[in-house]
Amino acid sequence: MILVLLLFVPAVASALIARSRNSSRAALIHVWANIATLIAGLDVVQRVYVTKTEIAWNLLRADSLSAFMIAIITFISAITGIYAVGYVNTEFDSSQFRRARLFYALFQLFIFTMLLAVTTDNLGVMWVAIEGTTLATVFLVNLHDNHTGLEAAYKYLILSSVGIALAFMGTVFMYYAAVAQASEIGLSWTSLIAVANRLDPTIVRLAFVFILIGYGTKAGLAPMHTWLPDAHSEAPAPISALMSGVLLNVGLYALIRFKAVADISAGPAFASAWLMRFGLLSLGLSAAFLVSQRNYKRMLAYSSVEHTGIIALGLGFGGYWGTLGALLHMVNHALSKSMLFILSGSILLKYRTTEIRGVRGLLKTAPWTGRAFLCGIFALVGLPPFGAFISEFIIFRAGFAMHSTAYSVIGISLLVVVFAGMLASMNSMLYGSPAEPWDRSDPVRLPLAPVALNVVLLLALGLTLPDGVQEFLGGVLRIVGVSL
Amino acid sequence: MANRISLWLTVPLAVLVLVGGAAGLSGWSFDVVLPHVLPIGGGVALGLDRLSAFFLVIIAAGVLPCAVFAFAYTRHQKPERDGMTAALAAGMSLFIVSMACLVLARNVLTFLVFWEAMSLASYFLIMTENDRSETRRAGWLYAVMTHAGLACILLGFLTMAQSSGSLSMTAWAQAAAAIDPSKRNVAFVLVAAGFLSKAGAIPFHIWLPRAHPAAPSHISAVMSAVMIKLGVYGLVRIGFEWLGVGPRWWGVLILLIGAVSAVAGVLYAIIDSDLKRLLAYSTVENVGVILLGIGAGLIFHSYDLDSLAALSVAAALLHCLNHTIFKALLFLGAGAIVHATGTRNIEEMGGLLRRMPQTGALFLIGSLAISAMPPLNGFVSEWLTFQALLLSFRVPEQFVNLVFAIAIAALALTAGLAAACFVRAFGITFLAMPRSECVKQAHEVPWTMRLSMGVLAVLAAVLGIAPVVALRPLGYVTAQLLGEQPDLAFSLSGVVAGGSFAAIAPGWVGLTLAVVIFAVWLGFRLTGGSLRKRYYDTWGCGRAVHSPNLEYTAAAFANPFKRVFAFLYRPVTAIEIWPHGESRLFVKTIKYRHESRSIIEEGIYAPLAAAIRRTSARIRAVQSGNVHSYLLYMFLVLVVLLLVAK
Amino acid sequence: MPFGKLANLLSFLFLLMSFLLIVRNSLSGQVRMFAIQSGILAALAGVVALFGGRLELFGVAAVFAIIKVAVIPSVLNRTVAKIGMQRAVAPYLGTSSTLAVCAVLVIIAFTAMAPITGSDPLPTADGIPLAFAGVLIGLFTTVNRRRALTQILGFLMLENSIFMIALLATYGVPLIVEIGVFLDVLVAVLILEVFVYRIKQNFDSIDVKQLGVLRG
Amino acid sequence: MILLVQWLLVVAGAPLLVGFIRKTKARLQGRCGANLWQPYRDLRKLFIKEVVISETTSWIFRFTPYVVIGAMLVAALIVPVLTTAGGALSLGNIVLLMYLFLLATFFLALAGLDAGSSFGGMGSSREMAVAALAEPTVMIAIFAISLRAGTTGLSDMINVLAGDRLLLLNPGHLLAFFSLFIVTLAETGRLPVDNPSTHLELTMIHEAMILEYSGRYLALIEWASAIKLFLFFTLLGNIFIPWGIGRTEQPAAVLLGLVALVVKLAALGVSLAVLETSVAKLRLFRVPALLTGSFMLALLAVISFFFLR
Repeated sequence: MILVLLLFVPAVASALIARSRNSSRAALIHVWANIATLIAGLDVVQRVYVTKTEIAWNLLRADSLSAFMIAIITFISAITGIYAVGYVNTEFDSSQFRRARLFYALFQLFIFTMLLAVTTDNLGVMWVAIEGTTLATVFLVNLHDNHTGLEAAYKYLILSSVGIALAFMGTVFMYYAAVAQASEIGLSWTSLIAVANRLDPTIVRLAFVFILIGYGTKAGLAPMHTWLPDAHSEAPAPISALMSGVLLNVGLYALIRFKAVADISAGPAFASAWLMRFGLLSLGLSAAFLVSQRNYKRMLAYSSVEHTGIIALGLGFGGYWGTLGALLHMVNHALSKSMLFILSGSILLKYRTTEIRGVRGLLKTAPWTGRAFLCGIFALVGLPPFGAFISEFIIFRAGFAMHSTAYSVIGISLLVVVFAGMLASMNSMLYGSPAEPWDRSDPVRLPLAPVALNVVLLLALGLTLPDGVQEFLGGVLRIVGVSL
Repeated sequence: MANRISLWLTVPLAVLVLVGGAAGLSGWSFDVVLPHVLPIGGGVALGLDRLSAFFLVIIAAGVLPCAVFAFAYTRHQKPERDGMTAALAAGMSLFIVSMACLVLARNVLTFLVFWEAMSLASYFLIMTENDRSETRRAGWLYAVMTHAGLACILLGFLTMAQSSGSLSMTAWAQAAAAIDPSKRNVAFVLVAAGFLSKAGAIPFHIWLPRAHPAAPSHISAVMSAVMIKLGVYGLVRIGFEWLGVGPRWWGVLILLIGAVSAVAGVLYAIIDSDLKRLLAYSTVENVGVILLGIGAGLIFHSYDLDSLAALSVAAALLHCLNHTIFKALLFLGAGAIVHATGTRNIEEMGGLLRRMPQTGALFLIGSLAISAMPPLNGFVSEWLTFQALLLSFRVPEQFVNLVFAIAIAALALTAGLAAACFVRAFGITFLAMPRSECVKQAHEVPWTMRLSMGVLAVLAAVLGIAPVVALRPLGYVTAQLLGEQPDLAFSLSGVVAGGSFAAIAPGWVGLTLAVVIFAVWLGFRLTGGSLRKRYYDTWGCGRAVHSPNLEYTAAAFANPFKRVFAFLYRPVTAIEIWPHGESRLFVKTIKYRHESRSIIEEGIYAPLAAAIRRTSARIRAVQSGNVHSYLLYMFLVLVVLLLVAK
Repeated sequence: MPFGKLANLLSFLFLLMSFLLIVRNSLSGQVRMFAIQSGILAALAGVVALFGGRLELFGVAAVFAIIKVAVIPSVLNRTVAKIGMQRAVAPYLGTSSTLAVCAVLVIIAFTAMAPITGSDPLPTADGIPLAFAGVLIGLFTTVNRRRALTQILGFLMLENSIFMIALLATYGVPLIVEIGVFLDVLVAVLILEVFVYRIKQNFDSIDVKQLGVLRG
Repeated sequence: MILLVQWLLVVAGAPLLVGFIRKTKARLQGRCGANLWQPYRDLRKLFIKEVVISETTSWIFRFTPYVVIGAMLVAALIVPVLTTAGGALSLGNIVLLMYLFLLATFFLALAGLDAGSSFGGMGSSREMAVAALAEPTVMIAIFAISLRAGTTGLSDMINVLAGDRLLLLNPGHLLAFFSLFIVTLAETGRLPVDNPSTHLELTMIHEAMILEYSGRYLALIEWASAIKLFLFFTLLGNIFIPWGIGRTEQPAAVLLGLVALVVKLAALGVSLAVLETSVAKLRLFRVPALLTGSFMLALLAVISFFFLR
């Protein structure tokens, strides 16, 4: 039914594109597939929100948390997909048709694996799907097939696969803990939650350690984030937009699922403490890299590590406000980061360099891209009219409420350092007078329109929180086992 | 044409703010909550009471003339910057709206959102002329300092919200007694640091002398005259209302910061030869004077001498209003000069009084007002602040009296130095002969510019002659704030402070001064004494040739101060001599530099920035590019967690 | 021969093989060690299926044997042949210090797995620490070895050990997951093959140290 | 009415005081010296002479003399000279007085700069430096007196102080007197700080500013500086030796006040003359040390009030 349809569309689209003969047909299938996935996704969200229950079909299951993730995935992939068509047409000329076709096919496969990861109830299948996302994006990272692309892709594959293997380790231990209680129990999350209070805490703690390192790698938490800057800066813009905006959230989704179980069996203190420590470490580490960064795509990649750190802090603080802040921050980060990576693609097309020094007077040479980039950076850094300010405010208020003031104080001061670093880069790119022969034209103008939608949504999240959305988020929080 | 219309947007906005302020002062107040916007923080809560109304009047008084000034200022920009004028107008309107709403904000999230909106708007306005690299650096430093200030305020507010359990400030006031003192002290220090960074007090002032010269003149006028006051507004709110009655050391802290800011501000202003930076430093000085009043108020408040507290707060707020008026006048004057001559360096100016008579006269009135000369408004507020400090002997504690003695000495030194600073600023810029070509062709500025300056000059005179116009509403403001009328009795002309402690009739002083001067002038006319006048060269020890480079320059004028206060400037002298080719004895040119260094910048900010850069460079070694080390990190994390996380 | 004893013997043999794999320097030798190790694991799967009464495990054991003993080693050998002669690239730690580290890792494995072995009702519980030692050694190999191919072998050893733990702790995970895991591992190895070959072309040696351009 | 008399006395008597000081100084140096009325003759000569004005000056140069004399005349209205009852206008207190003097110095400095010669500039810069450094001492001295008198209004201050019999024995009071005396020397440009009778370019401070003035403008400025000296001396006399000055407006009290004033001014004039003949002019950058010394005296006066209560 609807879930199957949701997964069916990208899979079939990927197959069709693989066999299509010319790039315009491939692009057409790609765009229509994206729109269809978006419609299906929104329909799932609407059903889950109206009926307040989840939709289940043997392996697949969508409760409000997965509906929340489906909404993010389908929306961001639609936006990026539309832009990708414009990007591919300007990036690859007609001769490189096979590369463009590969791009579209893997793009759809990537969306399929992410949707499978969030809609499946079986933790093993979720692991397989997340490993699938890595495999799907490896060739996309190396699309330009140059030395640095190869290096980034190799590191990305090795590090992610090793990380994910540890996550599977954690899943096995969690399954072992479950089997020890009720012998004939499937590896499904619902059954795990049901039996969670009877699980042996020491084993669950051991399992959560592996889960934290494994899925922490996919989410980009600090010591395991080393693949992220290379992969995101080498991948083509739409792909790094999708990876940074959505794939990291899928990693966090897995962490949230397992944290729910760990909180019930081993008590919330354990998981929260480690999430907070890793979150603060990623915030600190990324601040160091953002202070003086030379490459604007790497700057955006490191800011993804920073925001993952903030979300981990939010989850670590826990309680109603902490988790709500973390969820809101996931949405804000997804919107602003994907928008910024799309714009970085346009900047790359116009200035042909990823060096921050190479880009000057962007507001003059490409006014609309420049202004959108400005809004994006301000949204990313968490300034008021945009949503990130509200979610950060909630998270740090929860930090104070949960008496972990030290973490909040250090976190806020690190955010100031990050603000200083990113503003310096933005200043040198947007302002000043461009190098002499410059023309006033926006590259990839039409597909830039969806970015406006991002800005509007960010402003909406910044200024208001309609009751419908608040109720839906309340449902998500109940799933995670947190109530006001 | 579009940008003409957008400019028209700012004037009605300013008028609206003025009307709101006036209505608020005359007793009208409202409290409105918009639950749908910012629902997380309990909706947007705006409330008008007398203190907010007074600050609305200050905002309007600062913004209205600058909006009028903007008309002529932007018309003469180069045509291709059309987009810039529209952006300037839009930025200005956002700036006005955010400042006005900030003063009305009644809960934490609304306050923070409008605070940051104000900083953003002012950041964009500073960056209008962003083709110069120093503007970009100034804009960056300003944004970072403001954001750091916001972080402090956020931390302070969150501590208060956590200990009082609510996000609305009025709730804090009631719960103030119940909250444990150490939390309240931490909150006060943090939030005060945030507000002091916006007000430009000494330890946090480094953005001010860079941001104001970088912005277009009417924008720096608004920033210097109005935005600074919102830092003061915040201090008054937390000191007297939101955090309840604080311990003694709160007031002493603010008083000492005020004293240091006042003296150091004017000392930096005296040696500066960039006109707009000089005015920016003098803003730091005036903020110091205002903080002296507020510090004294806090100390009296903690001793429950509320009538004296009301007097010092009234003095501080009056100085806020006066500073807005004469600082806006001076900055617009500076803007007119920069507009006419194209340079900001007063060393190259001179003789402008003949070429720009009206601007010169108005700048003179501004200089007199800021040096607190009797007939004008600066004198009244500085005189009141003096009386508030002199009345401190009613405080029983010895240590506090000593602190007040130091504050009085600081204020007196500042008054003297301010007079010297603005003699130098006005004298070197306007008098004697022009020192550069571009100044020779200077011509009077369009009438709209002179009109806006004229309005401010008239306001300065009116408030100087009849201070009761401002003091009566201030009485109600302090009554609402402290529940006590200030220890002031004022009739139309006279003001009596502290019972019979001190009395003054500024109106009569101005009148008698004018009458006496006119009488002496008329005396000469009537007695028919020799009215012969002869014009001849200035006395140059008999030498015939007379050229501008004989004149006293700005650096020379500041030399005595640089010698006396060398401990603050720590000047670095560099002399380079270019001899003629053949022999060392025949000198072609000598270059003499005598630069001063800022203790605060080199002592606090430079090491801090260097430390951040060093640690981040060391941390950056983590991303070494070697995949083995990446795998090693993961391996180590796994092993550590296995051993630790039991 | 009671079930538990047999499982422990096979686990011990598995650990021995991983030690041997670390010592070997020649690529083809390492691939052969890996094939033998996978064979032992397939046998263990068969034993668990037989004694534990899990019939579907036979199928899994068969699939495992086909993939890990036949397909992957042949792919690896094909790549070794294509790469041809290689300058010997010494790993970061010499053989003796590597073995010392592995010993320490075994001790850590035993301490970490103490809660599991303590509470496990199944007879095969004693083998779990050995398997976990395999995990740590696999991870350490990827850290220590400089040649891309050896890194891949380290990763495969890691996968094998995890599969083994699943076998020993819970008699294997549900079928659908097993198949998914095998599929993923297979695709991962294939892609890694492509990369090793591409690295060989670009850098004419598969020493991963040259891949160090992206910094900071 | 009595206010007018006091005012006229100050305006007319000021040049006489200057003449008296010059006469005593000459006598001390063994010279016969010009007679007492010489300053009046100088002023009359200047009023008649033709005014020479430099071309580079603006209207400020011509407006400054009027402002300076105006400020001094208004100041004369505030200071109680013969009796404390006459303050009908109660224009202001001692803080206003100091600011009026600062206003006069402000305009004089501007006029000095206006002529465009290096002497004027040098004079203005040094005058402003000295005035700025003298300000804190004045304020702290006022703070010390107001602590004792409880008010800063001049006439009430004198009334209260007169009531205290042991006033002169009080250390704070004496310290305040000496600090204010040093400030008087600095403000009126007397010897240790600035030499009033020299025209040597490098040493003069006050004279350098008015170098360009001539004719009736110079007369006004000379007259104003004479009034300033007179006012400072009456202040010193009446506040620190508050007896003798009349309390009411009756002619008897006023006459007594006049006698007391003459005695006090004579004493102060002689002490100034003795000081000027015995001490040489301080190097310019030693003057701040002197002023800091006077500031310390004033601060000690304040501390003595609090700690020795």
